[in-house]
Amino acid sequence: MSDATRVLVFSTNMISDPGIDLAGSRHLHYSPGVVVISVPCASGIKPDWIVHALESGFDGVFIASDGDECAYLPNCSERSAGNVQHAQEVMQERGISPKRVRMAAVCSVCAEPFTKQVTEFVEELQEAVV
Amino acid sequence: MDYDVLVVGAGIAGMESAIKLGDMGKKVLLVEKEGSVGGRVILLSKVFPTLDCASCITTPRMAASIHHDNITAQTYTDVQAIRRSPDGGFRVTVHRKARYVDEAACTGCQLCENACSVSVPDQFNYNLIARRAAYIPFPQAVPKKAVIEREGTSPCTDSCPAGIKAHGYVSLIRSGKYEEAFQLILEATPLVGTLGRACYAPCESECTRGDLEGTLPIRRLKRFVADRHYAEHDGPGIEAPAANGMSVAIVGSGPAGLTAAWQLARQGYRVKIFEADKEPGGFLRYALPTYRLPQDVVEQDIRNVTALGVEIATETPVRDPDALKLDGFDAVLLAMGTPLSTGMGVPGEELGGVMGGLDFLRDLRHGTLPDLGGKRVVIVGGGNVAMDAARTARRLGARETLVAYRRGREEMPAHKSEVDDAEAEGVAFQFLVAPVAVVGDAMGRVQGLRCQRMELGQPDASGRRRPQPVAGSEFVIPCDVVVAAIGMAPDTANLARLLTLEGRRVKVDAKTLQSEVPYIFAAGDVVMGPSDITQAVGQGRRAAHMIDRWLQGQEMSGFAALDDRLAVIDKAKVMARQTSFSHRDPVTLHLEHQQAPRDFQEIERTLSEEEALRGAGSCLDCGVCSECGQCVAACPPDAIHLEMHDQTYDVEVGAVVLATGFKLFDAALKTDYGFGRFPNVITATQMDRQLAPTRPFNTVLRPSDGRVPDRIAYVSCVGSRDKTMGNPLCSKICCMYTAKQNQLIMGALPLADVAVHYMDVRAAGKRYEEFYEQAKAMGANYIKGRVAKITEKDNGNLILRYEDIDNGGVITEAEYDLVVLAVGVQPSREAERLFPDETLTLDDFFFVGEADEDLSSGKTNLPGVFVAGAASGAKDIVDSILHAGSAVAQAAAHLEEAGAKKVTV
Amino acid sequence: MSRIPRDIREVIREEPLMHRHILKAVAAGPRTVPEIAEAIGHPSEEALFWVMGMRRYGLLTESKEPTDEGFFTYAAVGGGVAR
Amino acid sequence: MSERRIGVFICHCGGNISDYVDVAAVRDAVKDEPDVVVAETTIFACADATQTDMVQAIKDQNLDGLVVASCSPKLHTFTFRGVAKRAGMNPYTYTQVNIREQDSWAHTDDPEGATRKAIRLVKAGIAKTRLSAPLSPLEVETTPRTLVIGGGIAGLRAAIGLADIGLGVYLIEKGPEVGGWVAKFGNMYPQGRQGRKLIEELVSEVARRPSIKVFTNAELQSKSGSFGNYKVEIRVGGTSSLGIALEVGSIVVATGFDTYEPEIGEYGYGIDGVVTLPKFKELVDHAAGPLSYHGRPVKTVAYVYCVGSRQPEGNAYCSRYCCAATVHASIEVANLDPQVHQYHLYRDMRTYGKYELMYTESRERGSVYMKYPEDTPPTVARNSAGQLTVTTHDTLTGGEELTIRADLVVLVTGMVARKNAPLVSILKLPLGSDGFFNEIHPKLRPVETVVDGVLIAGACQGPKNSSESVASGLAAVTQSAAILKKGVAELDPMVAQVDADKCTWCGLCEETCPYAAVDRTEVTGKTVAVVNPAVCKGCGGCAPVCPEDAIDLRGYTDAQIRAMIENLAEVPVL
Repeated sequence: MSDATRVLVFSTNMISDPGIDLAGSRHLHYSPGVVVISVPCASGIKPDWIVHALESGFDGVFIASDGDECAYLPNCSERSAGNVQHAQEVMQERGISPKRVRMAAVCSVCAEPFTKQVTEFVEELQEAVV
Repeated sequence: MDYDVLVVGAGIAGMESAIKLGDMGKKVLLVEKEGSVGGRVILLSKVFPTLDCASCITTPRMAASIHHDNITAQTYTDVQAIRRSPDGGFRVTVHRKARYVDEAACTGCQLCENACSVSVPDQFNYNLIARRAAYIPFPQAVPKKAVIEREGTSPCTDSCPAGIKAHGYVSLIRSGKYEEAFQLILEATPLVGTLGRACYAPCESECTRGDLEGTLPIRRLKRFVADRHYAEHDGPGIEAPAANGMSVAIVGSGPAGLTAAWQLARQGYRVKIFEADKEPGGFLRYALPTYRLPQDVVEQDIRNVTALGVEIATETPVRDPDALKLDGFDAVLLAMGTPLSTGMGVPGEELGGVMGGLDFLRDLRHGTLPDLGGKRVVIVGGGNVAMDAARTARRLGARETLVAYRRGREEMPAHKSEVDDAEAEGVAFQFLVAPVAVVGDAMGRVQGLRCQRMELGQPDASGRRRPQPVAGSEFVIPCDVVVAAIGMAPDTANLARLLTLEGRRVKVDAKTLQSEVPYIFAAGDVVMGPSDITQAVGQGRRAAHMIDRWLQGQEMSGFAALDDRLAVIDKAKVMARQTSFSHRDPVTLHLEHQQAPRDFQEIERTLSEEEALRGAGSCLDCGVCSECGQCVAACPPDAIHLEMHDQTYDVEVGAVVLATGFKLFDAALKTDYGFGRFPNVITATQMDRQLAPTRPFNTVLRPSDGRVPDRIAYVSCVGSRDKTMGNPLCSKICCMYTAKQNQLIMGALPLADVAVHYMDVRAAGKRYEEFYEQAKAMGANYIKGRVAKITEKDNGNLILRYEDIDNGGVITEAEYDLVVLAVGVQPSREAERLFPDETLTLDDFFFVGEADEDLSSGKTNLPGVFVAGAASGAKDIVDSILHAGSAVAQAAAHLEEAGAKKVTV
Repeated sequence: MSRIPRDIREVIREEPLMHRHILKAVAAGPRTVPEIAEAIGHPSEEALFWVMGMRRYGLLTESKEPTDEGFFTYAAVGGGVAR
Repeated sequence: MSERRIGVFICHCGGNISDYVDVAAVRDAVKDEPDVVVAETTIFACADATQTDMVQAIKDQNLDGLVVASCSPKLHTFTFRGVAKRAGMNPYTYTQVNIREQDSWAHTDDPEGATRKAIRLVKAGIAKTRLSAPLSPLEVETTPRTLVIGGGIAGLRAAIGLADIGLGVYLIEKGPEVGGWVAKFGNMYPQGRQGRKLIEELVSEVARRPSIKVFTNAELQSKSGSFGNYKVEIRVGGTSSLGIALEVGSIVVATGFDTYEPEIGEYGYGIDGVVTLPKFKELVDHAAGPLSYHGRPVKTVAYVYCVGSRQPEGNAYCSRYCCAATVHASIEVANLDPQVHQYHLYRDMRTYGKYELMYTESRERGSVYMKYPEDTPPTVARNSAGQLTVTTHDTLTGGEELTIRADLVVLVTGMVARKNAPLVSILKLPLGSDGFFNEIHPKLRPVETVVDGVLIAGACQGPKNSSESVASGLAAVTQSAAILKKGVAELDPMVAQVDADKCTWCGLCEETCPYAAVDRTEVTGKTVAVVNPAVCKGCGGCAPVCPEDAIDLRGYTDAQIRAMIENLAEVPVL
């Protein structure tokens, strides 16, 4: 099944979600195993949610953050990265590979970078399973 | 008051102005001439000095300016006039350009773009790439709704009496959509094969290409698609619709009757055609010789009609149209044409060997024509029937064939090509002669035609000079056969008891084609007198449309033109869109005429595919949209409506903010730099598009060959600080966007070398200097000195000749493979024309003037009128935002003051 | 190049006309813009307009990386058979 | 959780979705989900007729939740919120599920995968909706008055602008008089008017407006409250005097700049005849005829640009105004005495925009411009003969060393941030690395700060000339009016909330919020955090920080996200 590898993407309403939309508008393909939950700001993504997703059956979690373009917090990247790191610590404790979570900035027109990154991530997760 | 404030232009300054006024609780009308808000900022890659993605910072503003409760945003709209009202406000005339797309229904899916058959330069990518005539301005457009770009109806389409979308099928052929082209013609008439041969092609006379090296072969393109269609299909290739329960009788199966039948059958009517002759087709069958129109083509065209269930009863003349009504038909269309030949009205006409032109041609088809072998034939008349008769006589072995015409060659009503072809086939002409009598022998056989010479006098009602007899000039042309192709007339004597006739023509309302008897309509030559096939087709369409309206109980005022076409586009405008036209050999016809033709084989051959594509490829897309209808067919929610019209209306506003932005310097004017001649010299705005995430090439490429550039040079101050270009001002933004692009290029192409030829680096602004230093630290090589000239090498590389001031001002040359011109800012000149009754003061350089720059920037000389952003002079984004803030503060104060006055009065 | 380039509007207008030729040129495999230009017998700066228009509307797609000479190659999308 | 009644509409988008996603299968897969009472497919969800049907369905079925699975929420969130409103349903219990841009269009190559994904997405949307709470925008009444801090040209013009829009103004000026720098200036560019005249004009305009109250010798003492309703205390006339309490809706900070003061020895500073630009302007402004300095006629002037600006060590920034100001001064000098020799030693002439015309005029009037190399700046000295000399390399003539004997050397000094630590601390104003106040976004929001309702205008935000300062003052007026003019501010209800039962007050959330939206409060004797919804921006950044998991972002609650995750994780079998 094309969507056997399941990836949860957290995106942001104002910036990365439009970028992911644009990938679709341009009919760029990625795996339908990739699904998106959008939130206002990447810094609000709880480490627990990441762990919960992986424990619920997702193979990976991809955080499409705003990077430096976040309209809320000047230090958004650092804070979001800190949360991801926290999640990875919990994952480590529970025997989950920290490589199953990834974060990258996706801008509002980053259709191709998103497609490329998420496709690579899916491929790596598949290899890891094999 | 309809709105508190009108904001003209929805670029960054306009959006900022509208949003802030809206936030204050003011009602704002925001008018934008393009199809989306966003102005130029949304088209940028990133912005200095933060390197924020332009789209990320702009799209929320765009959404806010559209969705704000207090803002009415109208895109694809312009302001025509702003006039002061007596109450202190303004009356604004707003012109809403038809978008041809129902904005509420459009889902932004872009299927129309993919279907569109017309390619034009994409202004939102500064002409680096093609877009379609149907387009969504750019991926982040707000509103994300399509626009169909139509500048007018193309002259070819406009001139077609049958309303065939000539430009449409030409553009479809160009796209390889031959069957779609055939179907488009079918929307007008079933007679595709016939018109592809026998139409006199007014479209070609009007073709704008005709003003260059020659018209497109529009008629033969029609034949090309017909021949391809019929090679594969028998019938139209579409299904008959469900019956609507009503029926129409049509009298006559010529072009008008067949077209009307086809149109009505497509609406679900049961249609029966009554034809007096043995076979259907009328003129197509009997009047047009087969060397022009083979009979199998007519039959194929007629099968289109019968395939939809239309019944044709032949040898069934209708004497009493009212009887058809009694038979249950809901309406009757009279389309019997002009089957009667007009006589010469001279003595001897009754002699054997004298016949009417039409009778001559009809007898040929019926096989009842006498043998002409070795005979001398005189054809009297100068129309197309005369030419057909003459050329037919040649084919039947006439020893001599002479056309006698009472005016000169130039006055002949026959189509010029027909006259030329007749002459090429050995037909002789005698001009300025009129028959006086047919001279017979004792057996009652023709011996000759007595004629008198004529001379041309004053123009008559038809505008042609009236022939007058020359006294004493009579002479006899010896001959055996006289064909009088003088004229034709309807056979309507039996209708006189029912309908009013004008001469022998049936009198109907010119628009509705309805007679005094409401259920009787009439169309074609029976109404117009002798015309031509294409006009008859047009009448057939009109009649079908009107019959449908009448039977459906609708107003009869619809259908002013043959369809909802626009006013014809001005050819001068078409020609002005291009700076040059390359020569294209017209696809011409080289007919091999035999001096003494002996058969009725079709003379003209069909176009090869190569010729068809070459011919169609010469189309200039005069009206831009070709009206091919592919977008309409592709649109899932039926959102495209080509019948939309522009709307103009007035609104009352309390104050005006002009945010009409700027224009970019036209780099081609700086001829020493070769923009427009050297493909690898581009403008910085083009480079910005190449660097944007929605970039047209998906990477930075040089335009000459699509190679990733290694050595890139920037030339600063192109069109700025340059009195020779009429602009001594500094454009303020160029140094910074150059530094930004330097950084982005070095990020995108780590191996590329970037040099900047500059005069002064003007990094004046918060964090700008640091940003410039960063560009240098990343490797941008700044070289002080003017660039004198750019020349091009064979491989597309460019040689820059420049002065190197840091090294003593020596004149140096360097080779680059891409040169970017940092073009400057020019006034848009859009604001001043908005005020017909008062004068908006401009500054010395035609930017909108500011009355008090020291204390009230954004205030113009006109009370209540403010200017925001680059309309008043070069500004970067933050300066535009601040300037808009300044204008808005004063606009709001103006409203407050006006409001206070009102209260006290 | 001593040739004067044609008007951009004129070149772009020909894009639909060129689809078949360009798809034929890449039928045997991906090609660079100069290669496509040579195959169809038109200048490469004109071919670039047509290739990019076709890329935009989903008829062609480019290689992930450029060649050593700095050219991307373009291939037909989904077989890309000309009508 | 009480039972909900949810309606689900799945859109074909006329084939844009249904060509790839089997929408009927999606409907069948979700119609029996808990609380779903309506599940329908529709050709165009956004069509007027469909919207009417939805309104009817919401009313007939008494729905309290709506899920529309169609295109991107960016396109139609407002549309379907409107549908909910028209049907009398809370608009925040509607959820848009994106099965076009993020499903059918991204997976045109895999219709089955796209269909399975659509089912997951719609189920997640339903799960989110089941846990949705009706929300309503928070309305805050605002105070129609503004405090302007600083009585320079920006502050004065802002005060007038505010009054003219109908807002009350308190203007406080630290010094004994308003007017700032510009009050000291003579002729100024761009319009050639005198600075002191401009200030006189503004002062008289201020006096004509009863809604402006000016306090001189006044400083801000404290600030509390939040945007729209600040309580401030000012102290007038020295530390011993009593404070005055004022209520304002916004604060415009227009505290201006200081000029750069060179070190002794920097470009000869300290030598008699070496002056800064402000000093030189004063000299020119007060000259009635040919220029003289300390009684000696000035026949040659040398200007050294970028003193204290664009320095790798020191002020890295460009002071923006000085090139044009100096060029303008040189024209003034030429007006006083056309015979004066003027040499301008510069790095880049930054007479941007229309100021280029002054640069051209200055050259036409005889000024000589010489570009010095960045790495070898000019040196200024007094030679043994007592003559003032400037030695430079002129790159325009091949980098030759030149020595100019000058009567006066003008060090073109730029602007520096004015130090004002108490104000920064009271207003929590963020400073940039250059010491100027930082705006929230340097391109789009140049007068706003991270503190809502606290605005920065004029040169306190960064170097500006007089007319630019005025424009930014007026932009701050606009920004104030945008938040105060309506009298009420409607705020997005999607803000953070604290569960007082769980909260143990550790203070981490307060620390982490850059907007100071978290306060401490007492609830039944327990200290807990509370979010001020008028200040909260709704980023949710505080939620992950809370060790007790006591913070939720409305519309994105922990329960909602977890439920979505669970529904998305399950891949249905078609």
